[in-house]
Amino acid sequence: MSIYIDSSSRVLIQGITGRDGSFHARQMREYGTNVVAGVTPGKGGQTFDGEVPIFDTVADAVAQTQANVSVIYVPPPFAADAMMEAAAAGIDLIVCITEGVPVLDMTRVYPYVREHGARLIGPNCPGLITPGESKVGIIPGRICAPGAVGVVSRSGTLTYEVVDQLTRAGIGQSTCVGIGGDPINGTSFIDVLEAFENDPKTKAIAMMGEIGGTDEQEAARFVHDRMKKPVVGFIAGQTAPPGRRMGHAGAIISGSAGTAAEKLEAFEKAGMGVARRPKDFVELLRARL
Amino acid sequence: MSIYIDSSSRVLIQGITGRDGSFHARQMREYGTNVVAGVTPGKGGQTFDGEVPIFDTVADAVAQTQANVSVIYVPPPFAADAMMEAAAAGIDLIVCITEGVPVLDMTRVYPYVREHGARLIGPNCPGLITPGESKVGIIPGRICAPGAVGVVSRSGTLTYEVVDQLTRAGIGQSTCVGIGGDPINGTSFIDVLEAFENDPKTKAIAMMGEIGGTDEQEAARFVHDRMKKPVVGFIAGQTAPPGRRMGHAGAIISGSAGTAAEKLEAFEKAGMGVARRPKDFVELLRARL
Amino acid sequence: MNIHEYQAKEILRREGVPIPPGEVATTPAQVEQIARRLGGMVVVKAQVHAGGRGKAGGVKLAKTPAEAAAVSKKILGMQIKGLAVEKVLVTAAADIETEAYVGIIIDRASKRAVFMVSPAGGIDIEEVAATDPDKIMRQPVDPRYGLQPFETMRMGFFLHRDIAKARAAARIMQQLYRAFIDSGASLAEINPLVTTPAGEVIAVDAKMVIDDNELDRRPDIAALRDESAEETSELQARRANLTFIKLEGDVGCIVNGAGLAMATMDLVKYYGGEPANFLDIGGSSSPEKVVNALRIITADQGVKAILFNIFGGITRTDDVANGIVTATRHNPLTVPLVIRLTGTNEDVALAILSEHGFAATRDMDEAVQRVVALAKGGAK
Amino acid sequence: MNIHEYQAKEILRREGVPIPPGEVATTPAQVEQIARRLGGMVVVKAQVHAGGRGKAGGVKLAKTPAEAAAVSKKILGMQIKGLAVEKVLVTAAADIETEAYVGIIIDRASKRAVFMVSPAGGIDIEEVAATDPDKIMRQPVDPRYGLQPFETMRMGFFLHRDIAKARAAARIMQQLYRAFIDSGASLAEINPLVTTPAGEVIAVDAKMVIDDNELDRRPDIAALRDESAEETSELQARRANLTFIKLEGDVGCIVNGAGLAMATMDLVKYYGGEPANFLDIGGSSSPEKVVNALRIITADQGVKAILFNIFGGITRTDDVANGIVTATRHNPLTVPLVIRLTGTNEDVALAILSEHGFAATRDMDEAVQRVVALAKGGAK
Repeated sequence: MSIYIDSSSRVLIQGITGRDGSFHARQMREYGTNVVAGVTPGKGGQTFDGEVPIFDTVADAVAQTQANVSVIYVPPPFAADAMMEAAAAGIDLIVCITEGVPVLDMTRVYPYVREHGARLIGPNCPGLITPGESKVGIIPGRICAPGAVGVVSRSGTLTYEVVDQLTRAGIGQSTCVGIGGDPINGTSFIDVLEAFENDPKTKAIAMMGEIGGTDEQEAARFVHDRMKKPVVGFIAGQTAPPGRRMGHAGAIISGSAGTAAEKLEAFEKAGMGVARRPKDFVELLRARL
Repeated sequence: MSIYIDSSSRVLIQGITGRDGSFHARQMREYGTNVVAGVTPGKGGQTFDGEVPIFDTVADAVAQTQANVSVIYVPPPFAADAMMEAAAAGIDLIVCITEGVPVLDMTRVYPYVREHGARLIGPNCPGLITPGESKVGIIPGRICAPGAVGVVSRSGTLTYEVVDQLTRAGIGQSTCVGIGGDPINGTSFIDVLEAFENDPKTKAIAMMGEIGGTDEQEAARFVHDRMKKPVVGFIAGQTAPPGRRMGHAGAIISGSAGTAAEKLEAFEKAGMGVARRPKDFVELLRARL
Repeated sequence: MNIHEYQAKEILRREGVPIPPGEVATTPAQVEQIARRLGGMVVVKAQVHAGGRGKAGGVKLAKTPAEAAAVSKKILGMQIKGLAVEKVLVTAAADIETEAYVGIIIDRASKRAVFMVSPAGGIDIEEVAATDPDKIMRQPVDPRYGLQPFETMRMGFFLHRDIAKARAAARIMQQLYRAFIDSGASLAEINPLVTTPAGEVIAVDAKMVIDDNELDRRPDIAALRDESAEETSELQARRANLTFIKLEGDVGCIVNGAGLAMATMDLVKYYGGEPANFLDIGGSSSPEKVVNALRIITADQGVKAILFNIFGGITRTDDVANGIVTATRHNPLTVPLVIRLTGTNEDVALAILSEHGFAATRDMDEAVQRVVALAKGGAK
Repeated sequence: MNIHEYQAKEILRREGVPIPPGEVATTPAQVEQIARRLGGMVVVKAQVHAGGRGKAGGVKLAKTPAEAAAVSKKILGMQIKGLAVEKVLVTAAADIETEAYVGIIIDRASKRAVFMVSPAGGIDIEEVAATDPDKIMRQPVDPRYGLQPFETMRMGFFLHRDIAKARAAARIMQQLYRAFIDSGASLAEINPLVTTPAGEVIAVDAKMVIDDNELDRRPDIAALRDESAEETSELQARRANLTFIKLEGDVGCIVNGAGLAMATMDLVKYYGGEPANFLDIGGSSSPEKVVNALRIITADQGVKAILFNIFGGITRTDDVANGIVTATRHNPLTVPLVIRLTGTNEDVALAILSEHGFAATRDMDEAVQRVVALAKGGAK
């Protein structure tokens, strides 16, 4: 078991013939991901690397290959449309790697995807990986190992750092999910925590948050109220200067300034393990497995 | 019992100080409808006829008076906004009398009202009445009498004609609902039939349809598949010239030309009583009560 | 409200849809000038609010300006489905490689605007629907999100395998949708949407129908109404705020409410008569409306008897009675009149009528049976 | 991206928001001319990307053109929160009866644009939120339906009991929302929205922040960027496609990825050091980016030691190694350098570095501890 993806996932790549799309298509296939189709409008009928059929539209690809997961590598101006196309075509899990999607686009994509019953991860995220089974996105496969720790994070390279340290310490992962750091994204910490709680293979969870917003505080409440499995949390940005991004209006709306101190306090209140340094995850998780 | 409205309904009138709104507000109050509030922006704080408080917004009116039904008498350009305002304020039943609402407005109002959990009747409808309890809209109260026949109709004066004949023949009504004749309206025949089926007081139903669209055919299927109570149907427009309104593209989309013959055939197939003339309702219903 | 092909094309052109150049003319001389300006082959097309113009001979190709003038002489003044042709559109003839159909309508069932597209354009789309339904793709548009690029690309690929043509068609669909929304239309179609041997995608014919309820807030669109293209009695009725449709029978009907009006016509037929019209005087009554209604009905030489059927809810029956008295005072009727009225203020109404020598009944069936007999020349 | 008050006002004016006349000046002489043209009392307002201009003395009233020139002499060249004032807006002073606040931002929690309005405007809105939360009304906007008239009227009535003023405020909210959407903003506010004794409703100050991700598709908005108003090193970083924020510490940090960059700064602090900056070289690496990053960091005189922390996923660590070699070849570093890299192509990278005499480690904690010691003057 694992969450969201496993060896049975049938993966479609939107933008498979682009620079990033083709590079990561190969990486995913090398890792063993079941890549069943690609989409590039105008290249329908061709194949990628002689093996993966390419379609003009996601609807065509789903009809022909029963793809149920789509990963998106298209430039920012087209990313919103790509996510909506995937949702409309009946894709269950949409993973948008694209960085730089306008936030106003996301205000429309988010409800659209939900209304179509799909789960969106990202945008501006590294994707996810179930070690040894399937990798969807750009997380380097070699730093991961199968195991019992669920990993969820708002950032990319910080996730790699932690996962790498876990793997080197002999602690494998059930699934690693990068939810992305944009103001509006499809999947929240709570969504992933709930999935890990229900996943028999996952025994403990590593969660990497950041300053800004209140997602981590809400996640901490969820951990406290609804979870039995242990969670260890980390917040990046304790030394970051305040108010550079959203200013104060954002803080008023969310009822919080989103500081690291506030988030760490929420973690402690919720009875979570608190990693002060990335390397602390190793011992804190080992003690909880 | 009855459907949608009864003596406990707390009725708000949007546009209460307008020409039509004020006239029908008085008619409703005379009939005994519990009119608890009116809305006219800019007249908040005043009262109507010295007794009904007026508010600037529906939200204010609901907060102060717990109105749960709203009836709308505002000019067509403002009707869509009025319906959405009522839905957003938490009104359960919205009755829009206004005629001439652009259909593109209705494509947006319809999902909005549903998402807010409200029921919309109309627009371009005479409203509804539960004889002896509450009247919301413009159906003349004196032609109705309490009883066991549920009445549902797409047209106004034709409904009055039938109800009047029923009442004169000693056949009373549980509730009479005019759903309106516009291409997009909030409540369909099926919605009302289902409500009558579940209403203990209703023993038989009179249904008046018109040419155009496929609502009556779908209603006939519903009667056949899901209803135990007898339904008598009528279709106005058997002699109307075909294709004057929607042209043929509409027919292709709906999979039907929406002729009277087609609809009457659907009624017969569904085992419904078929009134060839308005007066036929009297005997057909008497036989089924 | 119907608008002409040339008006629909002008709206689409403003949105950026590629359309062959063309101009409107009302005389053969103008047609010749326009054809000369355009150069090359032209098409002369009757501008009337009726389908089947081609089959009726209202669309002709011409190789020279002189030929264009000659064909327009036949077309101008021609009658198509009872409507006189008073204008023609003269437009450059397109080189046609393929013809597709692209249309949008409001669908009652899904309560949305729905696109229909087909690679089998040019001919009647309902024929395609009947004989080859797989050649039609339907794409509903979610009114909350609007038309999405991926939706237009799917339709574009349904029409054309080639990416450039698919993109061009998709762009035109977006423009057509914008025209549809911004004009308050209930129907907008391009048929055919043509590809040329040079690879262009262009709209060769266009049709739009406007939702009458949109006209108040869109004066620019309302100004497109061509009253010369309407049937005279229907135009008079519209100006008097009446809904009127002329039919072929001999029993004139004046009713309040569309449903009751249709039911009245049906009852005329049920009792063996033939209704001469549909006429709805609407909800709010006034004596003036009744006067206008009677004027329109009596102008029809085919009408042999007239029926009023009024159920007074909001309509005050005394208003109707006063209207009847006023209208007949100066222009006495030459055909028999049957009056049925009941409801609001019926006692006052009946008193007014009987004072002026009119009989009236409260029963609809009785009234209809009587007017049918009168139209057939039965006893007064 | 921040834009200036005068630019935000220009956008709002185009949408129809009533705004007092005004012009921008860079010299006292221009200020005097503008004040003369405007006539009457004027306000001279510093145009900088910093809040609290008023408290800092950057906003002054002047009764005469001469006085306007005099106050502008003090404002132009003034420093507000580290930014030099190079432009002032000279605008007609408004007669103020009431001051309200109207703002829109993107709310992460509800994933929508949300209006905030308050009749207690003019002052800091967060102060109102803290002391008098009932004086703030929030109105989320459903992105699928857009801002509805009834929503603006509710907010209008929250600000003003009077229907005319409520309507005027509602209209301005609709215009502000359109400006917000059409500019790709993440924040748009009018503070104060003023009523005058004459009953007008006007926007006396305006602020907009644009979502950087919108700039590619909105060249007109992108053109509003005022590079003279940016901190020099941050401007250089942006031009080199780096994300850089200057801080007060002495440990320069060059990291790939925002999360890891923040975690690295935190670790510097954890081990007793003070980060001199946030610098993210982003996902796709190139030697050139590294060269630019080093140039920006070394320009900061406060930096006493530099740390590279690279986790190679998409970033190729050999690209980074090559960048370090290139950058230091012609401009040898005057401060110690600690390199941590691991991941994609790390063996190649380590070989390149050791060939050129650079040591490197794979361990993040070890690297951070070392750089902190070096910055404190510890052993090299």
